[in-house]
Amino acid sequence: MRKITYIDAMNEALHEEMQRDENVFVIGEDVDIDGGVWNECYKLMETFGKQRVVGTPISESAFSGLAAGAAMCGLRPVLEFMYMDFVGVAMDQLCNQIAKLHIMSGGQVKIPVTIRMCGTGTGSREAAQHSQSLEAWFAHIPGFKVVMPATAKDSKGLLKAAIRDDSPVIFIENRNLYYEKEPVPEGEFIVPIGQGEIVREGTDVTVVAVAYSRHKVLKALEMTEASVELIDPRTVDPLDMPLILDSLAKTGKLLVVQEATSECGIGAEIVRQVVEKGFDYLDCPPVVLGGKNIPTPFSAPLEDHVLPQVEDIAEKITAFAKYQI
Amino acid sequence: MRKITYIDAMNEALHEEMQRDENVFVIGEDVDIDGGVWNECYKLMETFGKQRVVGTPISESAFSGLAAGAAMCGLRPVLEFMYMDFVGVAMDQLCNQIAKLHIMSGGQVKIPVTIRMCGTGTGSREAAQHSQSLEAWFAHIPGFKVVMPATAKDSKGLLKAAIRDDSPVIFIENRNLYYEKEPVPEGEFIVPIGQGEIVREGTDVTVVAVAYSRHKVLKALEMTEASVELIDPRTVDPLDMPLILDSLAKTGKLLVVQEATSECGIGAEIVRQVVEKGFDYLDCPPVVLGGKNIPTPFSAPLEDHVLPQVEDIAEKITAFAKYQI
Amino acid sequence: MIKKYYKRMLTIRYFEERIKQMYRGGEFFGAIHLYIGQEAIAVGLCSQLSDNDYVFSTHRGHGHYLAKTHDTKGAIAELFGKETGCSHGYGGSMHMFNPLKGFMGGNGIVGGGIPLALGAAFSAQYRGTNEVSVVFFGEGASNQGTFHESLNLAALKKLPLIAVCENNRYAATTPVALSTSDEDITKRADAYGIKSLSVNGNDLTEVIAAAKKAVKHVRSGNGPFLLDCKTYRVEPHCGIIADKRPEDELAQWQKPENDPLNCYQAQHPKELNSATVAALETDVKYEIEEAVEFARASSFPKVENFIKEFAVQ
Amino acid sequence: MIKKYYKRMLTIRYFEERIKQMYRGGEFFGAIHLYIGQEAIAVGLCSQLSDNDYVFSTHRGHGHYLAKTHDTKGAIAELFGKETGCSHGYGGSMHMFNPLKGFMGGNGIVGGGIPLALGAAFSAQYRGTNEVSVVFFGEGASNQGTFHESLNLAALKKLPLIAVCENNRYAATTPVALSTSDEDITKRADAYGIKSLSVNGNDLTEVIAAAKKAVKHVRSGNGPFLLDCKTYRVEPHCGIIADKRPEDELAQWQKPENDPLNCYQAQHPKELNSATVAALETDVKYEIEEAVEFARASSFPKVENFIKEFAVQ
Ligand SMILES: Cc1ncc(C[n+]2csc(CCOP(=O)(O)OP(=O)(O)O)c2C)c(N)n1
Ligand SMILES: Cc1ncc(C[n+]2csc(CCOP(=O)(O)OP(=O)(O)O)c2C)c(N)n1
Ligand SMILES: [Mg+2]
Ligand SMILES: [Mg+2]
Repeated sequence: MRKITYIDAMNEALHEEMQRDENVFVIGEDVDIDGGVWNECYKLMETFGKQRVVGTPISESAFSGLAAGAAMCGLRPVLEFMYMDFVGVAMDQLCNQIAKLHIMSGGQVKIPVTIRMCGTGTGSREAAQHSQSLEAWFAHIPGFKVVMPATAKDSKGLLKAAIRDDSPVIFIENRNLYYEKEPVPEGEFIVPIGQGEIVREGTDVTVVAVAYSRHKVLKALEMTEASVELIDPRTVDPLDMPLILDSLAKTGKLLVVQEATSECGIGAEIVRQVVEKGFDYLDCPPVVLGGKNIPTPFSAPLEDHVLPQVEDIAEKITAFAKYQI
Repeated sequence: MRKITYIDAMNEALHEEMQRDENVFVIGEDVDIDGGVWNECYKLMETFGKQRVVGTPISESAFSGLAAGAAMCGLRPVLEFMYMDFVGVAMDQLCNQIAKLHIMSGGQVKIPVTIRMCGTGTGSREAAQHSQSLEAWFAHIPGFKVVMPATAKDSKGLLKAAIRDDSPVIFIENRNLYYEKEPVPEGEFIVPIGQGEIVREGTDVTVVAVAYSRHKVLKALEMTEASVELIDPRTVDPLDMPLILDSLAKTGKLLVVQEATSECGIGAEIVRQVVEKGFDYLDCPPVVLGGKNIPTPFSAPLEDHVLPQVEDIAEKITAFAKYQI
Repeated sequence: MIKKYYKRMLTIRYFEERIKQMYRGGEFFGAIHLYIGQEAIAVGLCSQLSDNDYVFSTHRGHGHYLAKTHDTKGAIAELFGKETGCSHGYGGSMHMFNPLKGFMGGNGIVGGGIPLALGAAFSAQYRGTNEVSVVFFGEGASNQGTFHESLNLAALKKLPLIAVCENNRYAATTPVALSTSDEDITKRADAYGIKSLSVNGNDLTEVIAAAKKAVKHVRSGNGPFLLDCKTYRVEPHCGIIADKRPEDELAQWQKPENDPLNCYQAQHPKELNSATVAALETDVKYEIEEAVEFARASSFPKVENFIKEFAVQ
Repeated sequence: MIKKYYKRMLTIRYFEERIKQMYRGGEFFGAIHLYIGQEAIAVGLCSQLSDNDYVFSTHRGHGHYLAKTHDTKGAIAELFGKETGCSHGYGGSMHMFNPLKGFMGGNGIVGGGIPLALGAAFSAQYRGTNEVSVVFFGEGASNQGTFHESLNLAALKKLPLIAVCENNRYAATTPVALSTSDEDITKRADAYGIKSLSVNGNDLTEVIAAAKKAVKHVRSGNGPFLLDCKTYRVEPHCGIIADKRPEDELAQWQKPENDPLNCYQAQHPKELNSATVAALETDVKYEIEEAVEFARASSFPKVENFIKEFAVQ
C-alpha cells in the first residue's frame, strides 16, 4: 500500500469532500495562507478559492459561531483550532451553542460542523498551555461525537465520516503523528464513527489505548512477554463498548492508557461502563494509566514524569499479566 | 440551632472573611447593586464599599483574569458567575490561566481565587443553557479544588475554607437550596476541603450523592426498606476516598447519584478510583445514576425524564439491596 | 401599513402582558424576560425583512419572535412546553426557533448569538443570495468578547450582517453607565470601519427609516451595519429579580411620548384614531386568547419520541 | 542613559540570535518566538518602569523579560528547562516569570494576558500604591474578545493599565490587513474613551517619549492608556512555521533606518560611535556566553521536589 503522512491523508480527505459537496468549506486561522501552519490545508486555496477556504483573525469564538450559524443554514463547515489547548476561548460557542442548537430547536436545525483540534499532543516541551488532551470535556457534554485518529488511515477515514455526519464532531489530531508516513489505501474510504479497532489480538490483558498512546503501547509490547489484546477505540464518544467488552470476556483484565489526566477522563468513563456492563468478566481491578494530576511542566524530565512512558506501560502490562485471581 | 438559608449562610461567610482579611474582595455582575441578583452579596456594598465589592460588565473573561492578576499580587478575590452555565465564555482564563499560573511560574505566584458558580441546578425549567452541572470539567483540569455544598452549613463552612485556601477553588452552589432555612451553627466555623460527610449510616448499600442529589436520595430513602449509608462527598476534587472506601468495605455496593451527565463525570471518577483501590470490597457492579446524555430540554416532562428522579433512585437502591452475590 | 405596524406592536405588548399574568399565576415555569417598551425596535427591523432573511435573538426574544414570524400560537405553546410550540417544547422562552420563517433562535448566553448571526450572513454570501442576517443584543452584551470579535470579522469579510443594539439602559440590575465605558455604541462600530446609526428606539418611524437604510446598505454588498437603538426596559429584568430603579426614571419612561405605541399613535392620529385602535385591541386580544387556548389544549412532547430522536447512545 | 538603552536593545538582539542558533542546533526544545526587530518597544516601555511596576507578556516574551529584569542567566536557563531558570524550568520560553522584578509571566494563549494585567492594575488601585501595569500584545491579539472586554473594564474602573500593541504586521502567517478590519488600533481605544498614541515602534526615542506620557497619565490616576507601536517581525513566526513573506517587504524592514538599533545609533552618533558600540558588543556577547555556560552547567529540576510541591493528590 502507498505510504503518506497523517497530515496529507487529512488533506486528501478535505480535497475529496470539498469536491464532492459544495457546501463543505474550511475556516480557521492561517488556513488561507501557504496551506495552513501545519500544511493541513495544502492547495485548498488554489483549488477552491477564498470563499471556501476562509482565513480568520485570532477570534475563535466568533469563527466557531460563524461555523455554527452557517451550518444552521445548510453549509458543512470544517473548523480549525490551531492547538486543542486554545479551545478554552470558545467553549461557550462549542458547548452551549454548537452542541445544543439541534435539541433546543426541537430538531429543526442541524449543526453538521467538524471541529478539528489540531496540534494536540505532548512530549515536545511546549509546557502547560500547549499539552492538553481535552477530549473528556466534550465527551461529557451531550451533543457531540468525539474521534481521535491515531493512524494516517484513520485520520483520512474519520475526517470524511465526520464531515458527512449531521452531528457536530470533535476531531482530535495528534501533532506527533503529523509527518510520519504510513500506509493509506488509495481513493475513497470511510472509517465509521463509533467503531474501535483491534490492533493486536491477545489473551492475557486488554489494553485500550487512546489516540497517541496506541504507539506507546506498541513499543511497550516489545518489552513484555504478555499476550495483549490492543484496542484503539478511535472514537471516544460514543465508545465502541461491545468491542471492549468482547475482549474483556476473553482476557478479564483491563488497562486503559491515555495522555489526558485520569480524573474524569475517557479512561474513567470506560471503567464506568465496563464495570456496569461487564463486571463479571473482570479478574482484577481495571486501571487507567493517564497523565498525572498536574499541569504539564516544561522541563524535559518533568514532562516525561507527568506522562505515561513506554516503560511504565510495559511494567503495568507485565504486572497485570502475572496477576492471579 | 438557629436556622438560616444557604444564601444567607454564604453571605455571613463573606462578611466574616472580608472583615478578617482586607485582601478579600468580591467581583462579578451586579454584586454591587441591591445585594446581587441572588441576594448573595446582601449588605456587602454598604459595609465594605465599592473598592471591595466590584460590579462588572458582562465580561466574564476579563473579570476572571482580573481576579487572577489581583491574586498574583496578593489579593484574595471571590469571583462570581451568575450561573455555572456561563463559564463557557471564560474557560481559558479559568483553565489555562488560573489553574496553571502557579505551576508555570515554578511556584512563584499563588492564585488564591474562589470561583463561585452560582445558580447551578435543574428542575426549574430553564432549558439547556441554564441547567448544567459542570464540576467534571474542573475536576479534569489539574490545579483546581472543587467543592459542592449541599446544605446551608456546608455552604458557609466551605466558602470560608475556599477563601482561605491558597489554590483556586471552584465553589459550586445549587439554586434550589438557596432560600430554604436550615440549621447553621452561630459564629466562626470551617468545613475542611476534601472531607466528605456520612449523612446516614447503613449496611446494605453505599450511596454517594453529589450536591443536590443528597436531598433527592434522602427522599428516596423514605420509599425503600434498604439500609443505606449515604455519603455526601462535599468536595469532588480531591475526593474523600478513604470515607467512601471504608463505607464500601461494609456494604460492598456502590451507587453514585449526580445531576451531571454520567459520561466522564464525577461518578465515573469515583468508580475508577473505587475499582482501583477497593475492587475486593465490591459485591456487585457499581452504578452511576446521572443525567442522561442529552442536553436538558425545556418541557417539564422531558426535563424530568432526563434527570434522575426520586423514584428512579429508590428503585435502584432497592434493586441493589436485593442483589445477591 | 401604519395599522399593520401598530398592530404588530400591540400584539407584542398584549402578548407580554398576558404572559406575565399567566407566569405569575404559576401556569408555566422557567425564566421569562419581557420586551415591553421595546416593541418598536423588533417591529421596525422586521418590517424591512422577508422570510428569507435571518433573525438571531436573545434571552429577551418574544418580541423578536412575534415581529419576525407572527406566530402567536407557536410562541405561547412553546412557553407552555407543549409539542405544538415553535421549538416543540424543547426550547422554552429563551430558545424559540422558526427557521422556516428565518427565526434562528433566542439565546440564553449574553452575546452568544452574535457569532451565530455571522454564519447566516456568511451563508448568504457563500451562496450568492441577497439575504441579510440581523442580530439583536443588549447594551450589556456589547461588552462581551463575542461582540468585538464578530464585528471585526464581519467587517473584514464584508458580511451582510445588521447588528442591532437595544440599549435599554440596564443589564439585569446594572445601569449602562457602569457597564459600558462609552455609552455611544456607534463609536465601537467606527473602530472597525462599520457604518452605523443611532436612533430613538421607541419611535417606530425612526426605527423603520434606519432599518431601511441599514438593509439597503447591507443587501447591496457593502458589508455590515450597526444600529444603536436607545430604549428602556419597562419591566424588571426577569421573573425572579428585584427591581429597585429610581421611580422618577421609571415614570419618565412610561410617559405617553416615550411609549412606542402611544408615540406612533400620536404621529398618525388619523390612521390610528381611537376607534381603529379599539378595534385592533379587540382583535389582538382575541388572537392571543385563542393562542392561549391552543397552548393549553396541546399535549406535552412525548418522552418516547424524545429518546428516539435525540439520544446519542 | 543612551549607552544603557542601546546596550539593552543589543542584549535582546544577541540573546535572540544566540537562542536561534542553539535551538537550531537542537540544544533545547519547545516553541520559541523571537523578538528581533521589536527591541525598541520593550526597552522603551521598561525604561519608564520600576521593579514595583508590572509587566505581562506574550508568547513572544524574551525581549520583554530582558528589558524588565536584565536577568540573562535566568532567561537562558529557563529555555534549557533548568532549575536555575527564572521559572525553575516549569515554564519555558512562553512562561518566564520573575514577580520580584514585576515580571508577571508570558502567555501561550493569544490575548490571554490582557485580563491578567487588569488584575495587577486593580491591585495597585486597591492598595492605593502608584504602581502601573503594562501589558504587551500583538495586533493579532487585538482581535480576541479579551482585548475588548479588558479595555472596557479598565476604562470603567480607571485602572492604571498601559496596553501596548506591538503591531508587527503579522499574526503567524496572516498579514494585519486580513486580521484587523481597521489597522489603526487607537480607534479601538477611542471607542472606550481611552487615551492613546501611535508611534514608530522601531524608533526608541519615540517609544520612550510615548512611554513617558503614558506612564505619567496612568500613574496620576487618569485611567488606562493605549500605545500603538508600529513595527515588524523580522524572523519567521516561530521555529516550525514556513515563512513566505514578500522578499521586498523583508528587505525594506531590514534597512538600517528601520532597524531599531541602527536607528538609535544614527540618532546618537557621538554617544554611540563605532568604538563604543564595539565595546558594548563585546560586553554583551561575553555576558550572554556566561549565561549560556551557566545554563548548561545547571541541573534539571528534581522530580521528587516537583511531586512534593505541586501534586494535588
Ligand atoms: C455570558 C452570560 N453572562 C451573564 C448572563 C446573565 N444575564 C442574563 S440577561 C443579563 C443582562 C443582559 O443585559 P443586556 O445585554 O443589556 O440585555 P437586556 O436584558 O437589557 O435585554 C445577564 C447578566 C448570561 N445569560 N450570559
Ligand atoms: C487563542 C490562541 N489562538 C491561536 C494561537 C496560536 N498563535 C500563537 S501566536 C499567534 C499569532 C499571534 O499574532 P500577534 O498577536 O500579532 O503576535 P505576534 O506573534 O505577531 O507577536 C497565533 C495565531 C494561540 N496561541 N492562542
Ligand atoms: Mg440592556
Ligand atoms: Mg503580530
